[in-house]
Amino acid sequence: MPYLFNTSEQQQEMLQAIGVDSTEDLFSNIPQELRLDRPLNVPPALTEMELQAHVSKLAADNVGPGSRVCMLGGGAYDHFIPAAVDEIARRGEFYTAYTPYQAEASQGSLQTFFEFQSLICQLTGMDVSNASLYEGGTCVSEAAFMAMRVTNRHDRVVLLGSLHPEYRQVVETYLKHLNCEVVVVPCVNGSVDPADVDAAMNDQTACLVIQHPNFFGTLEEAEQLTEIAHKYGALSVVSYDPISLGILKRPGDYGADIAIAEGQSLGTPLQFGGPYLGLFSCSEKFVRRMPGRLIGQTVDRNGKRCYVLNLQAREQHIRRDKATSNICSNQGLIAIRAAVYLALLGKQGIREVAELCCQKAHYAAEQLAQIEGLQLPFPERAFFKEFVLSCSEGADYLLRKARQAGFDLGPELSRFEWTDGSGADQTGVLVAITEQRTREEIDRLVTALKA
Amino acid sequence: MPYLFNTSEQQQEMLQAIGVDSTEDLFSNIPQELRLDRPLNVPPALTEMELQAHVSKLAADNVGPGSRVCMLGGGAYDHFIPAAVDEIARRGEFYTAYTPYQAEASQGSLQTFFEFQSLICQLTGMDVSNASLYEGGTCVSEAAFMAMRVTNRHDRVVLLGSLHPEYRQVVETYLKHLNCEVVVVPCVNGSVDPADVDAAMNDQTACLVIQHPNFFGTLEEAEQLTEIAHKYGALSVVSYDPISLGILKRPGDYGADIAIAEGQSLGTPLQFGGPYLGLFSCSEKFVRRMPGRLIGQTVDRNGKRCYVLNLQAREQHIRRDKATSNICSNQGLIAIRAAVYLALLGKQGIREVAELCCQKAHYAAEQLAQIEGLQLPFPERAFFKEFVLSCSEGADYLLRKARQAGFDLGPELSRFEWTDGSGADQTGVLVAITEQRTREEIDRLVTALKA
Amino acid sequence: LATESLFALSQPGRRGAELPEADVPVKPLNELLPTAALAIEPTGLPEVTEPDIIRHFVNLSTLNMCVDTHFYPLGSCTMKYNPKRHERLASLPGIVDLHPYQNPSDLQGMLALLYETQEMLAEISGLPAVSLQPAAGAQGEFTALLTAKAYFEDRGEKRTKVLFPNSAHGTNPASAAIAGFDCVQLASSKAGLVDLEDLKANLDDQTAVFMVTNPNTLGLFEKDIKQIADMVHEVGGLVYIDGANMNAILGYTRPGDFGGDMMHYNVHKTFTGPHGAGGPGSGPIAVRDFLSDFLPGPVIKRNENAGENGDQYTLENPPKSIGRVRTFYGNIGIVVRGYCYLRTLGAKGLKAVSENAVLNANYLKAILKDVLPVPNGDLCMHEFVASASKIKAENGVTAMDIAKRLLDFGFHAPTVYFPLVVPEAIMVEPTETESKETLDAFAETIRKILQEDPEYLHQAPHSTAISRPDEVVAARHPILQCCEPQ
Amino acid sequence: LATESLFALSQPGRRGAELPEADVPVKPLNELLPTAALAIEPTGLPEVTEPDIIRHFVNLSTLNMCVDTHFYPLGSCTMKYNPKRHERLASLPGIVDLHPYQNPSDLQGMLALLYETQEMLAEISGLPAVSLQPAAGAQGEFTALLTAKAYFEDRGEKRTKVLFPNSAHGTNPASAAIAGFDCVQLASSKAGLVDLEDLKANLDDQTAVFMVTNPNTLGLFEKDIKQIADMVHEVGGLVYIDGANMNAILGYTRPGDFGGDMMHYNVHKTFTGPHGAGGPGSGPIAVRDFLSDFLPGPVIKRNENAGENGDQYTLENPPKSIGRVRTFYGNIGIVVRGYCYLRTLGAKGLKAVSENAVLNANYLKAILKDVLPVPNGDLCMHEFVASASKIKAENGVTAMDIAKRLLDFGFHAPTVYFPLVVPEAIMVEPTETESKETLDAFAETIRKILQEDPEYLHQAPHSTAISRPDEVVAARHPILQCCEPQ
Repeated sequence: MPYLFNTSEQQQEMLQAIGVDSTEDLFSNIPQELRLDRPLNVPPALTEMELQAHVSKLAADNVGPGSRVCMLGGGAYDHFIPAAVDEIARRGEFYTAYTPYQAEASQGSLQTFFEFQSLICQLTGMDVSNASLYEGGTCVSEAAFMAMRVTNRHDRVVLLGSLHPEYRQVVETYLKHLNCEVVVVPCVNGSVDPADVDAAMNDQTACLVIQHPNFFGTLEEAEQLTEIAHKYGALSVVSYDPISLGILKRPGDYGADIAIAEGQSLGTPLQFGGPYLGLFSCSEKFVRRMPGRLIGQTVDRNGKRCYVLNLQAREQHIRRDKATSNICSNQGLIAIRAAVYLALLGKQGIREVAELCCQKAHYAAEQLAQIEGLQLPFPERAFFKEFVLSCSEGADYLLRKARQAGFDLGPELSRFEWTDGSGADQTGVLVAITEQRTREEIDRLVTALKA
Repeated sequence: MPYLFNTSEQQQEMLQAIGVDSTEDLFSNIPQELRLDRPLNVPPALTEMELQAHVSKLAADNVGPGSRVCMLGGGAYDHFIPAAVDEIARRGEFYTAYTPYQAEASQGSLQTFFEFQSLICQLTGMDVSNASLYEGGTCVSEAAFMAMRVTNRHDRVVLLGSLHPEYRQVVETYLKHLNCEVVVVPCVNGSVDPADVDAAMNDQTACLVIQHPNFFGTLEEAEQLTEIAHKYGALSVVSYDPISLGILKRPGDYGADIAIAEGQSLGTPLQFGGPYLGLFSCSEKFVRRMPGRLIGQTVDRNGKRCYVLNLQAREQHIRRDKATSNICSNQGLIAIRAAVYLALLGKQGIREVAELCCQKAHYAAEQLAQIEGLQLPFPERAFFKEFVLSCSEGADYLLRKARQAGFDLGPELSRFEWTDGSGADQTGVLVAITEQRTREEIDRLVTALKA
Repeated sequence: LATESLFALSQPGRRGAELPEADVPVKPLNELLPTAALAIEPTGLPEVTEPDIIRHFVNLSTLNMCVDTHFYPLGSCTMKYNPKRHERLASLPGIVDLHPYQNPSDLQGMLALLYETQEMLAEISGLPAVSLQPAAGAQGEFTALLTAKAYFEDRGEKRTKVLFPNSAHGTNPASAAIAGFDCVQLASSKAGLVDLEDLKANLDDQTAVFMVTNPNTLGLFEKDIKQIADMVHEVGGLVYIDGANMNAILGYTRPGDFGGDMMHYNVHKTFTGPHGAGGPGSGPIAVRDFLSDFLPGPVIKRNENAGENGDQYTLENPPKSIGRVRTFYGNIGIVVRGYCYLRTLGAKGLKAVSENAVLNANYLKAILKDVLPVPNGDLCMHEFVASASKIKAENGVTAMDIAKRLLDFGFHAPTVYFPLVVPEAIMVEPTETESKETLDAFAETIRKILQEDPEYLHQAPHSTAISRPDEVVAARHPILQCCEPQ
Repeated sequence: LATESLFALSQPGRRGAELPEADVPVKPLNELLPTAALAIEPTGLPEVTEPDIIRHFVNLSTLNMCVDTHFYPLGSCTMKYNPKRHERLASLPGIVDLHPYQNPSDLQGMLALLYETQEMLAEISGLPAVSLQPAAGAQGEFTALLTAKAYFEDRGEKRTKVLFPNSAHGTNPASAAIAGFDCVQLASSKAGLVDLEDLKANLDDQTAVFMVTNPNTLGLFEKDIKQIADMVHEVGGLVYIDGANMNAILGYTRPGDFGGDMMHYNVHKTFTGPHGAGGPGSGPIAVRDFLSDFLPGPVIKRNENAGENGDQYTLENPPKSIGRVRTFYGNIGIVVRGYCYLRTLGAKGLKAVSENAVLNANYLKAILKDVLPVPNGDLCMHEFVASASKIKAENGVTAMDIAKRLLDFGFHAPTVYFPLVVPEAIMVEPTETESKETLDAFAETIRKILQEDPEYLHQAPHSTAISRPDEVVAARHPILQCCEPQ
């Protein structure tokens, strides 16, 4: 058996020390009638060599960006990951440690998470960040919960219809059992009309959830919408694209109360949708209502600066059913990846990545829109790195044609349930252009789609 | 510029501290007329993202074992490498350290090399091992040099014609300028006749170099040949396949004086032929004549067990032109790989790997030999994991047919210069079967070659 | 030097990454985007070189204890060895680079892997329907509770209560609360098990779910579990098994066989997804057939007769699904590691894991019990909860003191002060991937520590990078980032 | 615990790796192989589990100082940062898994990479013919000397002498000796440069090669190098440039331009192949056109008009090749890293490397010179050699004492006692991948150390894993493996 130590001699010695005859005796508290009286019916064991051959074969049955040009978007993006990120994240000292309960033996994780929090604050302009939540979608429900606690309004939240439809579904799953009304303001022509939002808000609304740039890639009037939220005493929750903050105003700049995001773009591979990274930051005044793990700076007995798990009184192991959230882990290793990524890019790099995405996406949109049968349905809307492309012959036709030429576009808007009609364009497909895409690739796609 | 720290402000501060005006002034000792007055004509700089795309493209222009079944042999083998080997070897603490000159800051490398030496001694049955040389081929010339020092015979060495032809070429390159005669005993029917060796030896011969299993995969009478060497007062130098020692008698068991090997099979990837690992061990009595780095155990000032570079008085920085060798590095990181590999396999594992190779190779040989037009030219000779397959229609025909079916065989014997006729079979091709090859693959090759 | 702040390494103009020039025609940004949306100033991210970043984080990493360097008997967390092959295989191209919205036809290898994982988790639990979606155990609890809720609603029942023993993980009540249930905490018996009387007293037709960890957090198997389940089922409720301690019973007994209707796994515990300094985890749930229609979507289905152009594996939403609990399909990277582990062990290997986990725990308990008494239970399962309360009464040495002092000797501390029902709790889980030699050394060290001067122990640890931090100050004046708020 | 022997972790029956059953029909081994050839007993390899092996070597690794954790100003070794992208790219499938005997048509990407590397090394050296074969600098020296020998023999000359200054690396004479030359060591001038008089006195028609490191081991550029080369050429000899210190002159001047006929590179120094705790290195050589026919085979050629089925890149043996100096084609894995580095930097970047390497060395020298005088030279190149002889005379503190004490402060020691021509030599090479902040901290520490009690310094280091080892006992009674000889 791999990974086991006890030789049969040792097993005997140990049983003797325990005072039983066999390992079977150790399980005597499990009533005989509850025992499984047969071997588990699972596939046979594989040695490392066999396992590697087997998983390699499974991997070969998939088609990854290595063999296809990835222009897929919708909340997960093929950004470049510097090798230094892997170098740090694959250190056993990080990936085989656990939650830093013992601060004296965990300063590596603690300081890294503290720096992660600091980097996220710098990126977003927010006062405080936690050490991460699960992923972008659950961040929205955690933000809604937090807003309900802060505002003491438990019955109503308002979402923009341009929110990622899966995020919306998550919020609905989380909130509907609490008799909290989830109001969706429909998205028209790629973004939401602030007047519609104003109409949907009232003084029982805990928060307004804005995605900016939104699911369709276009910019929302985040600043104005934040003002509207505040007018009704609601919190402004902004879901941002972390890469976009290299050039866009930061949530902290325009008064967002809670800033959340999917952090996958910051150095984490696509890996079929997870594990990803929920970024969650807020104004200082709400810090004790914040979900998730927080690392704080303090001093040790000798006055040396050090870091600890802070404000644990908010958490489940103390507050149990009164805790700020049921989440009791963070995405430690993914947060470490993001910290290294942000440190590497730095002030200039994050701006340049954002600019490259934006410039290349605009070039691609311009070229694609000139092809007969393809349209940008929201030509008036500003977008960042992702846009909707409509095809007169239908989304499937477009996807298939691109795929045959070696390009993955999508997701198609018709993939999602659009309860409010926001994504009603059944011929629309998202196209995301990261800094990794080259003009040559874009031109090749254009040529192929023209053919 | 990547990897640089000095900002232009800092450059100014530093220049001021030095007392010069510009960095140009720092180069004033290089006469102006010797300066390069133009930029180097090298390709333009690539960012990490571009470099990765570029090298990935070059990699895609090659065909590796991932897409083809590798049955190539001839001194480099596609053995399985457990992931734990990479995990250790990719730790910065190992790969970004240098030669452990400062023992107090290098116990990690020193103890690991000491354990490497110990593992090689256990594997080979030899008394002492150095901490590695360049690779298998240069080990032969280092062994010949050492034998010349030990025996004080400088004019003659005898090699078996079944030695890897590239090893033979290396020895010739190294020795011919020293007026040392290199006698090659021709190999007949896949191995060398001990009587021929006896005839070639004399009392001016420094050493007899035996490869066992030999280049053609077959076993030599290593024990008897060692006795013959000793009869003439020469050293017996045995080049072994480290994997084979899982089932074969060890050089130490039959009295070899120097045991050498290419250690690539012990956890190092093929990487187009290098860096590999020269294994070099010998009898205790010759230790001070041994080339290469040696790690010794000692105690520190507090009596604590520790490890140091030992017997450095043999080396170039002290002995200069009287040194035992001009080699002043070891293959540190590759030796670390081998140490982890041997530790993982252990007593049982090395035996099982050897058995698997041997059984599968025999199955393959048996099946292939039944195909019309293919023959095992040395049916009487015992072999370990590699054998010669002859093709009536020529080596090229066989290689091409296999390649079309997705199999790489070889090298073909005609690839090499055979000054003594040892590899005269121009229709012969080596086939190596490691533990990674499956019956399914072998059967598939057989089917393809039958077709 | 290692603990210098990353921000202190910043100098204007330094760079850790270079980006290429745009290869497309470049337009002024304010032609592409409205000026009002553009940042006025660049972010305050630091400017650090790659060499400094590597040195900074490598040095920081060495301040951690971890499984790869130290014995880490952190009770309830199952800090077993993380096989290195998992890291390699989870990083293969074709695994690590798949986009969640690729065409399913290009994902058949991945979907096959996930489908097989569902099947294996169903078999190990004895509960046939599996969802891989939950990101962690706590989300698994929440997801299962919502599933139960939907089930009851579908039957026209509106049950309001979730019951759990006072030894439960804090996430149980927290998850029940956010799922909109009323929480009812039950007493534990003197033996450290569910108090059947108290359970009976609280069961009624408002009882939706009884949540119980089995083996429980005291490391004891709830021997009356079948009777408990029958009692819950009798009032129409469901039994939820918190699977945190599955490492004790793999192949010996199954939640589905001892009365559980739903459970979650912690892939990062039982199936050795690396703990990653706090995550990511993965908390798949398994439920009975009658609950399968309510699981969150999508799940992976296998289509026996997929035909020429059809895919063998597809992603499908259960008909009465509670909806999504997260974006995409789960913490797939961790699930892949769990899959590798399951395929490595097979049936015999899985059982051997539990056999040796339980053996190691009982052995360590046996050789320590004279100095570290275990209040509840004679035999334990994969972990045991000792109490330092007698020691504290005698000389003032606390569980925390012992825990901290262990760090000095190169052992990570056990879990302390949990579960809450044991005073001065010291919860030790050695796992099966440790040797008798290590257990002996650990026991020897505990004995040595208990001989030491209590004052010295109060000040422990003495040889770690820092001494005990001031957590009170940290909480009173939280400093949560290293720059001035902007 | 970390330093326990690997063999002490062995228990009979433990396993670190599992192998599958054979999937072919199995025969008794003694039917396949003669019994006399079979081992009678299994090897004495230890039996250790994977978790123990990982913990053992991970913990051992942390006892090393390395570039990724510490400033490592080891003179002459160019301990610059090893870019992480190189490790990733050198491990790509299609790079790391190529067999040396694959069909060249399946290797065109690799051969293109190697060809481009040859071209870049030729351009940087000003010497047009390159061999990538040598495994390390020392083998590069040997290979070049044999090349020279073959050249002379081809011309019917039999020259016997190799000259080198007394400041040379020990490998220069060692390589000359095994190439069958007589070694002649020359004096150095007071300025630390080649003594032209002594050179002249020793040059004659038996002179085959003059070997010189430039910049030399004192960190000084041989400003008379052109004149030196002319003198050597005048007697028909060749000039060999030991390229160990190329990091100082990239893009500023080229060996081919200042009179060198042959040189070797150290890819692991100048082009940041990782040093790997002692290797592997890579020591390509570059030579003048008239020497190219003698280079070891094979070299990579580009065929401009390869045609339909022909390969663009091929492996070819030079017509009068000295033969092979190693198996296969070179330490390709290291060459690939060097290629990545060259492609990352480009012309401007390469020059900036030398600019900043030289700036850093001169800065550090400038801020230290009052306490650590540098006997030779005013400006240095990329490194400088200080002398502690005055300090030693004053209070007995040696270069070694200072080196050892630096370890306590988290700095790897500089090279000491080399080159031999400087008494109490301290050879400091900061490299360009260190910051002014680090250099300042290093200088500050040296000052602090020089204020300390000499007795305390003799005993240094004080905070490392071990104190100074007893090397005398080690050499007298060598213990070179941990088991009894069998």
